[in-house]
Amino acid sequence: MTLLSNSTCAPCGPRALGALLLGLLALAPAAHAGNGKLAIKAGRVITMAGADITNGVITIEDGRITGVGADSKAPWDADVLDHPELVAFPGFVEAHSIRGMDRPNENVPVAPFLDVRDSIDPISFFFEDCLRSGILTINIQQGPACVIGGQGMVVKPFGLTIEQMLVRSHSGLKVVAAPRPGRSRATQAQELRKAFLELRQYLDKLVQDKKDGKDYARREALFQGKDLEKEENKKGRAQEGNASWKIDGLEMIPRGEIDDQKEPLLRLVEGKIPAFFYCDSAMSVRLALEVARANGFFANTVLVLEGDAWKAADVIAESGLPCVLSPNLMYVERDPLTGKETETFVPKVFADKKIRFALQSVNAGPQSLWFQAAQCVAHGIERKAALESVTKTAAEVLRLGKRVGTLEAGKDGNVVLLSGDPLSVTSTVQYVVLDGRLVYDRSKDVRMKHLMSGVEQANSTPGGAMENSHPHDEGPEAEGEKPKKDKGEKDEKEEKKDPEPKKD
Amino acid sequence: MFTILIASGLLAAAPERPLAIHADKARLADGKVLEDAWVVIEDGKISSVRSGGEAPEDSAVLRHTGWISSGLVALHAYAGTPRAELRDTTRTMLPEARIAWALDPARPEVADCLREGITSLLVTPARQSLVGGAGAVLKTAGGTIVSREAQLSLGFAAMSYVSNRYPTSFQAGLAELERLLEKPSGLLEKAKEGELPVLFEVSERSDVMRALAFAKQQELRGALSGAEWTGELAKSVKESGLSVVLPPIGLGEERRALRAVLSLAQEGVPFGFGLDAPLSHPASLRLAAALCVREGLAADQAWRALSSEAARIAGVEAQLGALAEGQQADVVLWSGDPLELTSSVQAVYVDGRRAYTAEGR
Amino acid sequence: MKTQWLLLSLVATASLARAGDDERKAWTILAEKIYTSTGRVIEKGMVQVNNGKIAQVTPSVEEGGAATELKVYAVTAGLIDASARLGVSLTSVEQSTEVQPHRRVAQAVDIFAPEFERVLAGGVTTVLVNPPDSNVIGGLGVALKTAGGDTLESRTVRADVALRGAIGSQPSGGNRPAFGRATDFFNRRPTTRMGVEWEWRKAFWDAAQVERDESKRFPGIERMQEALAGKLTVSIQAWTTQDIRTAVFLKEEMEREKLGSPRLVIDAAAEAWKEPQLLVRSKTGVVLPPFPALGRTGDGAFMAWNTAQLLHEKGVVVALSAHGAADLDERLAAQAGYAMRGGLSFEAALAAVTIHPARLFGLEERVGSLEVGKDADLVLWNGEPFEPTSRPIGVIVDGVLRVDPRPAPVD
Amino acid sequence: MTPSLPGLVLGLSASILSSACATAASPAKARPGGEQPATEVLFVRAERLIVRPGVELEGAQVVVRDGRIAAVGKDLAVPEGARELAAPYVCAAYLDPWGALGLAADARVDSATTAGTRAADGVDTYGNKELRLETLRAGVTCVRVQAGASARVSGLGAVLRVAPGLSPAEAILAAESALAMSVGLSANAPNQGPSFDFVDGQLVQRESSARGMDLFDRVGDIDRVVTAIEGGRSYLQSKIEHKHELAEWQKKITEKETELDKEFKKAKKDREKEEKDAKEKGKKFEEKKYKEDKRPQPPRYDEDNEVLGRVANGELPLVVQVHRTAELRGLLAATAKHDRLRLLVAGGSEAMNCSATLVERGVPVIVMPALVGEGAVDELDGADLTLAARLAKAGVEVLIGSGGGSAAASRDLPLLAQIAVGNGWTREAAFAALTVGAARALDVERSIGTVERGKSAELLLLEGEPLTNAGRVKYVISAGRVVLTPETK
Repeated sequence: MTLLSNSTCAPCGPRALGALLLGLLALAPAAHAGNGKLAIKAGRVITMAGADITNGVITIEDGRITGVGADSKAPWDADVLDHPELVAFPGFVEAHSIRGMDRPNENVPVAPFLDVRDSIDPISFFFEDCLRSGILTINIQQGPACVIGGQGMVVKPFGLTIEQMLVRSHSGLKVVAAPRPGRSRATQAQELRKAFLELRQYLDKLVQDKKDGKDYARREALFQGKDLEKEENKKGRAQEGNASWKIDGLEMIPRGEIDDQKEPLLRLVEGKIPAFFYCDSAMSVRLALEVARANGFFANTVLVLEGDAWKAADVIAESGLPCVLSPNLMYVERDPLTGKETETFVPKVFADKKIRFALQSVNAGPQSLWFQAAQCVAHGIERKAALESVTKTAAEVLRLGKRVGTLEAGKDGNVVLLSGDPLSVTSTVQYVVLDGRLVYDRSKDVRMKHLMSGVEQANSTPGGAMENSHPHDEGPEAEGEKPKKDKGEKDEKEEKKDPEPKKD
Repeated sequence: MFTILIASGLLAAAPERPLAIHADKARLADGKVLEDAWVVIEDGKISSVRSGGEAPEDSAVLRHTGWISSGLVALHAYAGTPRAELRDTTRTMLPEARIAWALDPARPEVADCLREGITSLLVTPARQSLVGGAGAVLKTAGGTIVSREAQLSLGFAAMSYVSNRYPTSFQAGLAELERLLEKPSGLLEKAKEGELPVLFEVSERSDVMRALAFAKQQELRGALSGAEWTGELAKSVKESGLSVVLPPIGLGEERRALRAVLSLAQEGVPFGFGLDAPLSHPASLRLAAALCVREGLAADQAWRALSSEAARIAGVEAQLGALAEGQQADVVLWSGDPLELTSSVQAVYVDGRRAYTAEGR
Repeated sequence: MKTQWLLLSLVATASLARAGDDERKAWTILAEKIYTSTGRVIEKGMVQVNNGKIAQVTPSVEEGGAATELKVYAVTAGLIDASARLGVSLTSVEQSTEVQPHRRVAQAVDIFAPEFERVLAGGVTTVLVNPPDSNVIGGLGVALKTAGGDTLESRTVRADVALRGAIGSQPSGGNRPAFGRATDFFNRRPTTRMGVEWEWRKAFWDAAQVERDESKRFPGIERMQEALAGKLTVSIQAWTTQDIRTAVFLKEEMEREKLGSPRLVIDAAAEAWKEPQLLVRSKTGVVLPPFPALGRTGDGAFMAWNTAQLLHEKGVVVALSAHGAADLDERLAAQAGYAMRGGLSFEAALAAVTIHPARLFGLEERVGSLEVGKDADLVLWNGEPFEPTSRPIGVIVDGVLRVDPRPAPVD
Repeated sequence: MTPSLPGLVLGLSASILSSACATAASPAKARPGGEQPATEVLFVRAERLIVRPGVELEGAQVVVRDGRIAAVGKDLAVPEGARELAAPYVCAAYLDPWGALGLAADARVDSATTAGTRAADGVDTYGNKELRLETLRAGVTCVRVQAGASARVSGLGAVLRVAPGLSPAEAILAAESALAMSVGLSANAPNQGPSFDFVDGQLVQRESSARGMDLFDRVGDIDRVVTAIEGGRSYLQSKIEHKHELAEWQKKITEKETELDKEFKKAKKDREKEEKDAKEKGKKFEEKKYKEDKRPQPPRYDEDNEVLGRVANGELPLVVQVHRTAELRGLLAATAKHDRLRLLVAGGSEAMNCSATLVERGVPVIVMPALVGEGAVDELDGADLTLAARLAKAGVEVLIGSGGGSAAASRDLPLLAQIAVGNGWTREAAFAALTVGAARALDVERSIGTVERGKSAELLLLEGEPLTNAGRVKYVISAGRVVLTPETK
């Protein structure tokens, strides 16, 4: 379902742009001081690093948090955002998402040289909605319909260009242990292994040719009776990392000479970039761990889990790898004998096994990360762990633990001001401060008004009054507007539900 | 492994002389086993079944080392009919249709059934009609049609509805059936009067539920046919007094379905095995029984489902389905216990005549 | 075995009632909060259930520690999905005619569909099942319990609960115009909103005139007459303002022409927020569809998040529905939460999934609130209902414990 | 509950959970991490012990330790702290040489498989708990599974233990059991796909979209098999040749180097002289041309040919599913010259027509007595319950498999065997085929197939004679663990 969700954004592009621009205009006043100093006073500060603070102050300078506390003084020359009625929160972290791109999948099975940067659509509704629901850090990765996908990228949901949005590029390679369409896990595993084998063989050949070339030159010199001029000193470096295989003499190859299409994979093997290993089931976890171990990126692997992958919880716990769980938190299976269904709340399994996990959102709207975390609490996971799975842990999974995920001095100046507890159904995001700049103000959010109370957006066509539009209308006139018809959209709910499936 | 007397055994073709068959063991109608069994056949009928003693005077004697039993009865078969003629696609309701008119006993699949020890078939109309017409009971040798009006098929499964032909919905379908039964005539009247049993074609549990309610409301008797999970509603079925024709049970059958059969047995709901031959292999009839036995069904119960109970559901229990005096002489000589898949058919008699002899016999 | 049971406890979040409990119909529930749906909230109270009915609801608490004692945070009446589209399939739609007021969808419902158990686990104990809206007038809906015996009767709260039909694009969808090669009866049905609306008016007018003019008679016309007389609630699916208007004008036309005064409920009234006064003045009840995250929903309608709150404040009787969805983020409890997010008070949200739907469809005698004498349909919560931080941990239907809130035994 | 088990327990409903664990858990308790072999020592008493077909012992015992059979014999002593089990009959557990249980469904129907595809990669150790237990109850503890079962080239099969909750290490008995291919399957008929058809004016998708293959498809299929084998063989050759060439080349080069080193001083002098001359003559100095042969290049690595090479060389058996006389003849003829090839025929509906050749070439046939009715694919037309018997009489080595069509089929393999017996096969032959026969054909005879010292403990404890209704399974031991008891629901 996450695969679909991003496509719904695309058509709305221009609309979003309109809304965003309005948003930006709205910010002008807040940004006026221009000395990059901001103090946020909130009735309650949930730091996610130690106890909550009542009537706390968060001071931000040049985009970084300089102080958090009840006593910390606001610099005299700082802009002050004073909201005793609100709750300050670090801002949610989406540890893995395939939304926000024009299309999430590429049809080249092994393409580590791709980069989602080229696919991200800054004006997609997705980012606007992220901002609206307090998701301030998003790791965007290629979809799972591949063997080895392109490089991911961590962005913030604000800015009109990739550059403005950038938090960290090359956030990791997508590696897939689940069958891509039309294949099975057997052939997927085959291709996966092949990808790395081919890298090895390619590098082996490079080194061998280089050696041969040198030997030949030496013999030629001997033959011609001249002293060999010492070789040029442009050198590569030896293979790093702890893959089960080593290419001896790789240092002879200047990195520049390595094919750009292969090079990112080598970087993965050398442990230079993390892998987001997608597993659609428990059985694919086994493959993922094996491949990651054999090829040296085990320590840099994050498991992205779907389906019944939770059944491999013990293996995962043993591996100690962090996981990003499916947005679909409940796993339902039917007993073949009784036909009865059993439900498993997936995060609980991981929480009980003390596995580090981050959650993904269903959508960036009402079912975003806060909702997922709340569900965890409902199903018996302690509140702290639940909140961390969408802030602190998620940040650590992205190796951004030093920058985001908590409200502490030294971290990015990202703060969300909520109307109430972050996990309450009635709480809404009132303000968002990103890198010390106030970038979102609910009272000025045109689209929120539209979603909330149906107020039409600026660029939508107002309908005329319905004077006698109906032959039998004798009631008082409607002051409402003519509904905008959009036959483009369909309601999924309208599809007929099948009766109980036959024996499957 | 017949004795030399086999020659006179063949003479049995001539009716005047009775044929006395001796077998080590016999499966009786109730599933019980008779040791040292004598079965005497006269004029195509079984004149006596007893244990021990000697062959009657002037009877041809056949000594068989192995088992003897009555012929198997397969319910819900299509054998003996050109597939296309099982179903009229132009109308959903054919209350006066009789499968008997489409029967061609010479078709090869009928003989295939004979080879597996099946001597009678309940041939039914296809399940896709709302009112399919009357099924018939056919012997697998000699072409005898034992019953031309075995029972009336009524469609209660989704497959009885086609989305562009009235009715397309259960609610309308039921209304139609009610209408038909208000002033019934012909077969419908017989069904309403209780003379003719009804075969309720079902597949889902909800179909069963619907059929039970309808049978109660219309006071119809008969059997539920084709729903693998019927057993999960065993209590309600028991109350209704209806019997059950199981859908074909084959290799890889879900255990849930086998469990359902067991709960039918526990509730004491009478049931027989459907075959759908030739769509499924005739050997799957005994396989079905074997699967149920492996799951825990009592042997005698399994046997009844293959013979006497099936005959009763087909409405021909008076003539066949039991190795008992007065019954038509449809008997099978087995190499061992007919409930053992490792036992094979050695010879089959239908109406007292040798109808099949296994190779090398 | 111990560890295995622990395992189970984390596995089966909706652990089914243990053997033996199945037919026990007497329970005592001790709760911090009892939300009765009658406006009354009891702190630290007790609900007693006896042979399937609610025997007592009281602020006093006597702990006996009996096996039949259940201690939870909160109790509400069983939730009612006012438009659950469950257990119906293609064979639940009579395609041959567009107007068939007499058809009962109950006869085509599969009460064994697993969806029922799923919504049950979500706290829904009663659902309204209507004919799928492929017809203009599809027939009679039914109110069913989500758990019970294996006969339709044992599950039925009330038969013929409403005369169901639709206005909008759905009933005309898939139909073909009458010209061109006629292959089947799909050609006969309306292909436009105009046609749909016309079928409705014709059906009502014929029903009104048939006494004088027999030629107007059609199967099920009696039901139309009952509807006109207001004896049978008319439930119309209408997503957009345009269709909601059509439905309301239809009702008002009947009243104006003195043909009768139908009781009208509009289902899936996504755009009701645009002209609430239409509903107010015509005393029309409303069932809202599931909340669309991005606003757009069925038939291209746009539903604002504050719709429920807006209508409620204008005095419209509002019921919510999840259309039978059971997923955590879609089920009825979540819908109530979204309504609160849209500004609706908790009390109103609770009413919208309990007593309001009960009243709209005449079920309040049996279900919809925690009152002595009513069916013992209870939802037991581990926190404040409708907050995503809490969930139904126990469900009782007709006194039978269907979802067991007690931690699985460790033995 | 040990770490490796939740996977299997979760699937089961509360109602059968506890009992299911009883079987799965008790042995498992002994193996934290799930990777170590069973540590529980078992002492099995048999009123009648079938050591291997034909060899039976009255009142014998078996000792199982560390997953293996430690001792077999009469009046053995009960080892310290051993768990004792007893049954009227004890024999080796059955092996389905042609099944699907334990393989993920997607892997089974994958059509993109190549020789290098490993069924072991498609193994699902988590799914099908219920079915696994049923299969054990039927007496089958091991199954050979095949990815891309109906693809032309299916890849490497794997032999699995079906007992639920085993670690992958234990579940996979042999990761590379045989290479599988198929010839003339309608499932492979070109441009076939779901076929549509009008019924009652409605477009209906036909279940079996299999259209018969025409002659050319079938001939082409045989070609494909043979070319593949030959490809593998020549790949193997060129690899070996390359090894020699390389050695030679290296030798040459080293010689050359020593020589060059020797000559260097002189070469240097000559050079200086020549350079001088060139200067004087005002000519441009030209370097001497140096020549040497290039390092011989190895054949391009090809994972498929790596496997096919081993097959051509007889290191791996080749299982070909083929049914019709025409193809079978063609296949046998075309592979005749590959003397090392170890061919197995799967299916062989019409194998009787080639029985002589099969006997002569010693090619076993894995029959699948398909209970097919009308409308089956045409290859199965010849299928016949008496096939096993007739082939056996003709002297062909007959094995029996469940056909790899569905995971559930393996459970009913023993019934299939009984049917074959009912149709003329001997029970002894059937039993042998299900145990040692299959094991031998799949190269796992060293670890399973008989009740002999040193083998993996795959045992059945029966209430009566095997392959009869009386022979109900009481206990099942797999990988040395008691994986099924009478209490197992």
